[in-house]
Amino acid sequence: MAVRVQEADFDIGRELADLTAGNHAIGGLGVFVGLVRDIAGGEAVSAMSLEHYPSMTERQLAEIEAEALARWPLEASLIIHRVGDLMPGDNIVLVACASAHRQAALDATAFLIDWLKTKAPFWKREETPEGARWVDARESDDAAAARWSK
Amino acid sequence: MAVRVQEADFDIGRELADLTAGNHAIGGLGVFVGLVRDIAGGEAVSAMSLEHYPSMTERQLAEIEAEALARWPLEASLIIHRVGDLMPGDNIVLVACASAHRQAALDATAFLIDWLKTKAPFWKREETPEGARWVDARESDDAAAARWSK
Amino acid sequence: MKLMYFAWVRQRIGTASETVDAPAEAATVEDLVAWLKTRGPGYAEAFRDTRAIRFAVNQEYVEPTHPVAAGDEIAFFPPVTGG
Amino acid sequence: MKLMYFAWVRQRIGTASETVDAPAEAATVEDLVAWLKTRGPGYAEAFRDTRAIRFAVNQEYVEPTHPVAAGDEIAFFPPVTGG
Repeated sequence: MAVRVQEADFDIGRELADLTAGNHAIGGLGVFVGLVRDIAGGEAVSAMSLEHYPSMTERQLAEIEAEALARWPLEASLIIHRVGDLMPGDNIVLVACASAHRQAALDATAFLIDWLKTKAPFWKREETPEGARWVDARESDDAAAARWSK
Repeated sequence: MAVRVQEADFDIGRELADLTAGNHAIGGLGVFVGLVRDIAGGEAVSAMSLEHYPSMTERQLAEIEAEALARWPLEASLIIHRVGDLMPGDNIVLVACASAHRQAALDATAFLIDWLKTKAPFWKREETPEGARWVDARESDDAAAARWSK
Repeated sequence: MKLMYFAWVRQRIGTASETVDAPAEAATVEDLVAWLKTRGPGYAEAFRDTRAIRFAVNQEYVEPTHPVAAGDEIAFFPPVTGG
Repeated sequence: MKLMYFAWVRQRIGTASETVDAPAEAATVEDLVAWLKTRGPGYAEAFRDTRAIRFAVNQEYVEPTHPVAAGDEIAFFPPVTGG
């Protein structure tokens, strides 16, 4: 179980191999990778920068991961979130959950990314032809996260 | 959009990199990897072999993929399924769907693996201390696939 | 018609595929199964409980009442367990 | 107490963090905001619509009515947009 925030890119194949290595109880691995798009809200995006609140990020991500572990029988999980300057096509975030069963792996992955989108203190700023702008939070993200509250 | 059935292992990092390379409209990538467990139904599994019906596999996987493309706005998708002799910890299947939006990527990935489990003509045989046995189909897989019929 | 058998259906019958000239009465998948069961103990054992078997004609899933014809590729197998 | 500002809140105020001695009346997050708004036009602009702002005390999300005390780390930021 690990949470990392870093400026450097991550090697998806290496991270997933490390996550599952040697654990033959794993039957399914769910993964989500978020990438920088070159268009958002109808406008071209030439670059993105990601700011965060380090001490709170660590705490929130650890809480979110603990919640996932309490809900699903996970063998392993990983969250990596990048900060700093990114370009279209760059990786932003990696979420991975491994379990004996595929449904747990897939559901926990969806849960982690939904909560990360609404709770983890990261802020995106996009460079567009109109200038730089802070990305607005989306109501659809709140709705997605609310699915898991019951 | 690609479907492959092969004996050889696949390099997850390489496959995902190839899938998203150069397409900056992709904002989210959903992935599922199925692996061979060393225990099933309470019994130790020392090896697995996977048999399939090649001409029907190809047709079923292509139909399933076309259905996913009709339901979600995908930028790219990939299914790789291994056949032949496998050991615990080995990769069995890779499903990946890329979209502008994460929900489409995650839902399409779950859809593909659910349908693959119930429609694609593969059969698993496990080696256990009690001898070899064909894996029984699980009702939970039918239930999972039925979620998508509406 | 070409018949194909997979997994334990193949093992019980003892062959992976064969080309047969089925009698004219074998007009549907279930008729064909009834005829196959008369061909030997392996067939009888394989088709003992047809609820445990799935059928495909020309690579598409079909019901037992589906018609079959010369030239068809007809497959018999247990519920799939891939993924 | 230590105050931290992020994203456009930070930009409007013009600083990322500061340590302040708030008056005794600033007993809750919303009281603290009211006092901060008096400190200059950047603060007034940043806190013009507090519905657009989220609050954390000691790294946990809180409501505007949450108490604050000397020694707390209090953060002000727009709704998060990571992932």
